[in-house]
Formats: sequence, structure tokens, C-alpha cells
Amino acid sequence: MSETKEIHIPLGPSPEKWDLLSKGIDPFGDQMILQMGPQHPATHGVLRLELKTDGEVVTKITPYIGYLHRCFEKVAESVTYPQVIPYTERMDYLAGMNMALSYVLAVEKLREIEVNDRVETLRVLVCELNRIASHCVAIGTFALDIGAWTPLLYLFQVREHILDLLEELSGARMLFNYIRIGGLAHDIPTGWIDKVREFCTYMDPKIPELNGLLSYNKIYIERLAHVGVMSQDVALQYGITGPNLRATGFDYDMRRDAPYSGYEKYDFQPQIGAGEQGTPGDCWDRYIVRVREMEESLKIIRQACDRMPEGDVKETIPKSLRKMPEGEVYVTTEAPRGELGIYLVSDGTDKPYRVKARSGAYCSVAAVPAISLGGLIADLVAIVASIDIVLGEVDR
Amino acid sequence: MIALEPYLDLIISVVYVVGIVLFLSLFALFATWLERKVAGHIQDRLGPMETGGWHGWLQPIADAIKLLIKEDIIPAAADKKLFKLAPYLVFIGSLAGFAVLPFAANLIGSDLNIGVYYVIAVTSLVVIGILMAGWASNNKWSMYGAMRSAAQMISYEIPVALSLLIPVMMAGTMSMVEIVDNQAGGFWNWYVFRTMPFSLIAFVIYFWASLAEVNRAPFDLPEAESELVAGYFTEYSGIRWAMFFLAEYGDMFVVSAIAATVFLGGWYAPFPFLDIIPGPIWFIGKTAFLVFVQMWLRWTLPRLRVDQLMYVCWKIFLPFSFANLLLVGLWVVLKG
Amino acid sequence: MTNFHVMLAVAAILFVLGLLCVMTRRHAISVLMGVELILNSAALNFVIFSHYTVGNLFGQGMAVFIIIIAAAEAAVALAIFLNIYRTLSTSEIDKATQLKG
Amino acid sequence: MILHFLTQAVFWFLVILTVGSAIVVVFNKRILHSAFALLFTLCGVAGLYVFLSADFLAASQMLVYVGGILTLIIFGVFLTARMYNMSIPEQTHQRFLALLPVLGLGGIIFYVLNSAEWHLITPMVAPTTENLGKMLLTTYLVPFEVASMLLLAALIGAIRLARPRKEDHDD
Repeated sequence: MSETKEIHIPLGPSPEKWDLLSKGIDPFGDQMILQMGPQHPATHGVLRLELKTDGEVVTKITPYIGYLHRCFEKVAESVTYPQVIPYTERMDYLAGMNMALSYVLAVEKLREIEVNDRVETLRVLVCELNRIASHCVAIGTFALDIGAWTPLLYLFQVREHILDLLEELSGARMLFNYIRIGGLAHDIPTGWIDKVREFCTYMDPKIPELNGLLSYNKIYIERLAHVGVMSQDVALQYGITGPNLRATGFDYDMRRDAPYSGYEKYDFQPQIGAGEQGTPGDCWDRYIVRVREMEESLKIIRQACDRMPEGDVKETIPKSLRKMPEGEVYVTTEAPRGELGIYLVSDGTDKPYRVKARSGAYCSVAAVPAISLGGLIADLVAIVASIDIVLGEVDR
Repeated sequence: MIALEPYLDLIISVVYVVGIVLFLSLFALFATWLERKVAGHIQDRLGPMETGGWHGWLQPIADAIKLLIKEDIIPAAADKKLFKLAPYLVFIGSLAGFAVLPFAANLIGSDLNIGVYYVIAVTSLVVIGILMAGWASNNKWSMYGAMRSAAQMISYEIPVALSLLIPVMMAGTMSMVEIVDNQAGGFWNWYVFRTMPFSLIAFVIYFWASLAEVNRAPFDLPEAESELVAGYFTEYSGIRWAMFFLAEYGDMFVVSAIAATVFLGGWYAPFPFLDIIPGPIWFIGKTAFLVFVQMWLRWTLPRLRVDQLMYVCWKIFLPFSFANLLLVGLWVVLKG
Repeated sequence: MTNFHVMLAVAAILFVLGLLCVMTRRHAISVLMGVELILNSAALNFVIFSHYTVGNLFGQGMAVFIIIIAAAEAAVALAIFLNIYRTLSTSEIDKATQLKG
Repeated sequence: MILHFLTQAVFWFLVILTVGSAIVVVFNKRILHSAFALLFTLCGVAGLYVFLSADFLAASQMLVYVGGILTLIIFGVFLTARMYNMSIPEQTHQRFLALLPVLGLGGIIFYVLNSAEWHLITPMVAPTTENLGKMLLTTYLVPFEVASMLLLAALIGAIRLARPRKEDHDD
């Protein structure tokens, strides 16, 4: 594990005051309640943060969620098993494939369906493509919140390529409904794998370009290093998963440590934050972990293209899902914003009795007050951007 | 026949004032278009292309019309008098700077003998206008923007003034025209290249500090979109918002024009044989180049944090400016 | 009536208004504003007299000093008011009746 | 003729601006309105300085008073009241009591102003900056340096005073 460094919080109240502040006691007077959101450019949707500020120093944060609540879990109880898939994709709309995969794996586990190798490989391929697209938005909006407009546009070009690929595959650009229970909606079009390979060659120089443009920019590092430090303890207490957890230096990746859908066949390295520019687990680490994860995803995509086996993607799609076995399953996968766990209870009918989604972004929001108290408003903006939330996934 | 002689001065001033307001508006229009184009090309896209055919050159006109006919919203809880007054104050503060900009030897609003000092002084109006706008909006984000802006502008006024003092010391006058006249005869006579490296440092400090003074990136904290929504003009819309906008672009022009005047030889060409090209073209060209650099920086760099901003001003710019001033003073004394 | 008289009258009015402001207003900063008015009127008087009756720059030099003093005075006064507000949580000068915070 | 008329119009405009806004400063109930009205008073006085051919002084007035002192005052208002409280209202007191000496003093001033015999000279209009600078650095060098020391002392004192106390803030 990495050694701990001293944390510098600029202009913040002294550590003794933190105790008082965290209890909501106001040692200074003259504090101001500030509503950040739900309509605020930096809350990535409709998150509302109620801030208590002393000048520019944030002394208390209360996140309020639910502005994008769409009753996914309740709706899922009243539709049939295949009909739930589109709803799952609307949770984290930036990574629809990953969302659907988790649910589909849960149903498959319940029904005990073994899909063939081609289906697994294709699922990994589209999920990793989608992960890159999702990280592009995450990094782009992060930079935007720090005041750098330009990287967003460059990253959206990359994302545009991926969305084009996925559109060719599934007919939709964001809400694909491509991964189905027991297989896929249809096989890939001819020449699609070559296009993916082309994309990989296109993508290769993009990450060094991004590093030159943004990652090692002096101002950017100054803004992010030592800011919003999330210690491993805090991360584990709040159930943080995914890139945010790995940024603290905790080496844990579902794809490697509890492989699903054949991830054990791929050679890749989960990226962890090491406090290169500041403290381990600061905003810059959370940023760079995502950048490097895109490279790793690219590796996986290349391997998937190379080993693409033959087979029928609809081979194991069940004829009827009217009679499901009774019981309950819990499946988690590594989604771009942390672990997505689907807890499924079946009562034997054609509709799920209960669906519970455990999303990574929800836990991340909960941790915001713990890591940003005593910072400035600008730091809070950086922190909210760095934990990369999608409100659709938080509120479901 | 009425003798025109007594009225000539008056007519000239009126024409000049009207001309300057027109120029400012046209420049602001052009600058919005340029800003979008620069942003577009930096971001690997094209920017406006549709309105008006060639590279969307009519886009600013369309925007202006849109802004003019847009509903002017005043929040119910705002302090209406001050809310209405503030944009004009900011606009006047920005416009007043144009009075002493020497477009050419004889094309200047007024060749005040305190020209440089005057520009620094009228900028103060903008600070008050921004504080007024931020407070009158009755919006906490606006208030934050205004407080940041005022603190920032007051802090950065000091390095700006200290760096401007260096060419003033070298020229021995504060009159814009005389300062430019001292730089005639080729770019090696420009103040930015004389007394190397002091004046170059002064130029760099002036340019960066003036970026902060006109709230441009990477010092655009007062209007930092992602933090403070839109800073002190969050609540403004329509024509009043356009006033702030005009003032912002006017300020960009003024600070660039002052840099061009006192450091880059004003209306003089870099080589004497190029002086056949009229002075105003050189002057506006140099200024436009600096405006372009401002845009370039805006679309490239992330934004600083408020404490870093103050750090840069008080602990980097200020000591360097003072040391610089002292050394140039010594240089001037020893040389002459 | 010449400009000279008008300006003297303006200076006098500013002085009187400043005095009234200092005497009647309660908020410490209002009082400070009254003081600024008085200082302005004094500086204006210096400049008027030296311009119209002597013709030298003495008055302007004096006005420069007045501006310097006003700046120093405002900074210190506001620092004191801030301290008073912090310790006594009031900004009305009548209520600041103790020296010890 | 028309130029003279215009100059006089500007002059009277400045006079009315100065006096009118000064009245607002004194009598407005909202302290921030007073502060913003002070802006116009200060600008008006700066304009009058221009008429007294004190151009350097006018610019200094704008720079120091408007850019420095007034901003300080407005910040002071924000800091000594809750800054999100829109109407920082204020009660005046002893208005009628105060009116007595004030009116008396004003009366005396105006009486003197009116009755005194002024020996006026034809004012010269010339740039003053250079001479003013020479004056401040030769004849009045000592007061000038003392003033700069005073400013420095005030600066340090203000910082010392405005800083949060040790027991409030221990870092």
C-alpha cells in the first residue's frame, strides 16, 4: 500500500473545528446556506447540494437526491423479465450496455442459462466500448467543471466514434437494448470487427494527446492535487466501488477479482491511484485512473476482436420466460461508475417479484460530504465532478 | 454662411464619441464571432457556419437582434433601481477607457497628459458596477461572483499599474501619444524590447494581470460557469446582459490596446519601411492579435481557484513588479 | 455668481451634509461615509482656493495628502468596525459601549 | 459661445450630481444605497477637480476613492451585516437635535462665503502632474514620506485588526 502523505487543505478551518463543523455547530457565525442545484451547471444533472458556507469555505454539505427518480425498481415488478432490460439501460444512460449486462446476468443465473463463447466475447466487447464512451463523458465534464472547455469536445469525438459503432450494431446510440437474456439481439454486421479495430488505431494516440492537453497541465494539477482526498477507510465505509475506490490505492476490480462473462480470459491491469501528483485518493488520482482505464479497456477490446469465436448469438435465448424458477439471485458487475449489483427475487411468475439495484454512483454521492468538508466551493465542484455521478443511476 | 470655426472642435468630439461607440459595438460583434471561431477551431470544429453564408459572418448580428428583442427579466426580489443601473455603470467604465486610446497620432479622443493613469482610474467604475450588479440581483451566486470580482480586480490593479509605470518611467510621460512617439523607428525601439529583460517581464506581468482584471480565463472566476452559474450577471437577460457583454469585450480591447500602445509601439510599424501602411491598421492589428491571444488562452487553460488566484497576484506578480520597477528606475537614472 | 462661488458652496454643502451624516446616523459605516464627505469637501476647498486665489499647486498637494489619509483612515476604521462586529455582533456605534471585547 | 454653454452645462450637471447624491448618502435609509450614492458624489467631486485643472487629482480621486475606499466601504457593509440580507435598514437618531448646529454652521459658512471679499486671480490652466510630482518630491518630501509610512502603518494595522483572533482561528 502507498504511504500516507500530509494533507493540505487550503484556507480550511483547523482540524479541531472540523469536529464542531461536522456536528453542524457553527463556530464562526455568519454562515450562509447555499442551494447548489438542482439547476446548477456543475451538479451533473439534478443533484441538489445544500451547502453551509463561511465565505467560500464549505462547512456543511447535505446532498439531496431524487429529482430524477423514475421508480425503476417498482416498474420492474410490473413488467416481464425481458421488458426490464430497457429500464436498466436508463439508469446509467451513459453506459447502457453495462447496466443491461448486470441485469441479464442476474436473470441468466436465476434461470441457469449458460451462454456460448461468442455471446460472452461480444458482451465484453460492447461493454468495454461503452465504458470508454462513458469515461469520455466523465473526464470531459470533469475538465469542463475545472474550466477547460476544449478537452470535452475532443473526448466527444472519441465517444462519437463509439456511438456510431454501437448504433451500427444495435440501431440505437444510447439505449441499446442489445444484450438480451440468454444471448444478444442479433449478430454483428459484416465488417464490424474491422471497424472496431480501426477505432482502436484511431483511439491509440488520443490518450497521449489528452495527457498533453489536460492531465499534466500545471493549473489542472494545482486544482486537483490534494483536493477531496478520499482515504481507503472512508471509501470502504461508504461502499465506494469502481474507479473511485481504485483511486484510493485499493486494488479491487470485479472484472479481475470476481470475473463474469469470461473476463478471466483477458489480460488487463486494473489501474490504481498512487498519489502521483498529490495525496493518494485525491481528485487528480480519480481523474487519471479513468484515463488509464480507457487504455486498459482498449486492450480488452483488441483481445476480444482477436479471439472472436464463431457461434450463434441466439442459441441460448429461452423460448419462453413465462415460468421462471423461484428464488433469489444477486449479481454484481463492474460498471463504469462502480459496482452495479442486481438483486432479483422471483416468485415463479413471468414478472420479477423484486428488483433491487445497488449502484456505484449512489454510494459516491453519499461520500461527498465526507471528503469535501472544509474545502472551497471550487473544490466541491471539482470533487462532485471527480466522483463522476450520473443522476439516473443515483436516483434510479 | 455660418462660421464653422468655433464649432469645429465640438463637432469633431461628437463625431469621435459616436465613432467610438460604434467602433466598440462593431468590435464587440466581431469579437463574439471571432471568439466562437477561435473556440471552434481550437476545439476541432468549425463554429458558426450557417448565418449569412461565408463562415457565418452574420451570426453576431443575429445574436444582437435576438438580445435586443429578448424579454428583460428583473427578479421580483431584486433591488430594481440598482439592478437597472449596474450594467450602464460597467459599460461606462469600459467605454471611458476608449477616450485615450491612440489609434494614430491625430486619431485620439483626448491626448490627456495623464493618459495611462486615467485608464487605470476609470477601471474602478467597473468594480463598483459589478458589486452593484451582484448585490442588486439578490442572488447568492451573483453575490459570490461580485465579491470575487471586486477582490480580484482590486488585487490585480496593483501589478497592472506597477507594470504600466515602467514604460511611463522610460518615456518620462503618461501621455499615450508621447509614449508611442518614443517608440518610433522599428520594433527594436518598442518598450517591450528595450531594457531587456525588465520591460519584457513587465509586459508579461501586465498581460497576465490584465487578463485577471477583465475576468478572462484562466482568471474568469467571477463568472465561472461551473461554480457560480454565471457570476454577477446570472440574473441578467436581454439588453442589460448585452451591456455586460459589450463591456467585457470592450475591456478586452482596452487592455490589449494599452499593451499595444505602451509596449508594442502603438501605431508604428515594426519596420520603418512598413510605415506606408496607415497607423490605425497597425494599432488595431496589434490589439486584435492580443485579443486573439486572450481567446486562445481562454479555450486552452483550466481555471484557477480563488486562493491560487490571490497567491499568484500577491506572491508572484507583486514582488516581481516591485523589483522590476526598482531596477528600471535604476536603469533610467543611470542612463539619463 | 461665478464658478468659484458655486464650487465653494458645493464644498460647504458637502461639509454640512457630512457633519449631519456623522451626527445622525447609527451604522458605523454610514458615519465613515459622512467622514469621507467632510474630507472631500476639505480637499475641494483646498484646490478651489489655491486655483482661484493663489494660483499655485499647494492646494492640490494638500488634496493628495488628504486622499492618502482618507485611504489609511478607511482601512483602519473598517478593520475596527469588523472587529467590533465580530465581538459585539453589532454595527451600530451607539451599542459599542465597551472597549474590551 | 456654444462651447462655453456646454462647459457650463457640464459644470452644473456635476454640481447637481455631487450635491444631490450627497443628500442621498445622508438621508437614504438603506445603507447600501447610501454607499452607491457616495460613488456619484465622489465622481462629481472628481469632475469638479477637472474644472479646477487638477487632472492628476481627479484621476487619483477616482482611483483611490472609488476604486479603493468606496469598495472597502461596500465590503465593510457586506461584512458587518449578513450579506444576503437585502435591505440593511438603519435608524437615524437625533435628527432634529443635529439639525440645529448643522444649520447654524452652514449658515455661518454661507454668510462668510457671501460677504467675504475674495481676491481672485485669473486661473491658469496647465497640466499639473509634472509640477505636482516635483513639488511632492522636493518641497514636501518629508510629508510625502511620512504619508507613505502612515499608509504602511495603516495597512499593517488594518491587517492585524481585521485578522481573526487567535482563539477564533488557530492555524
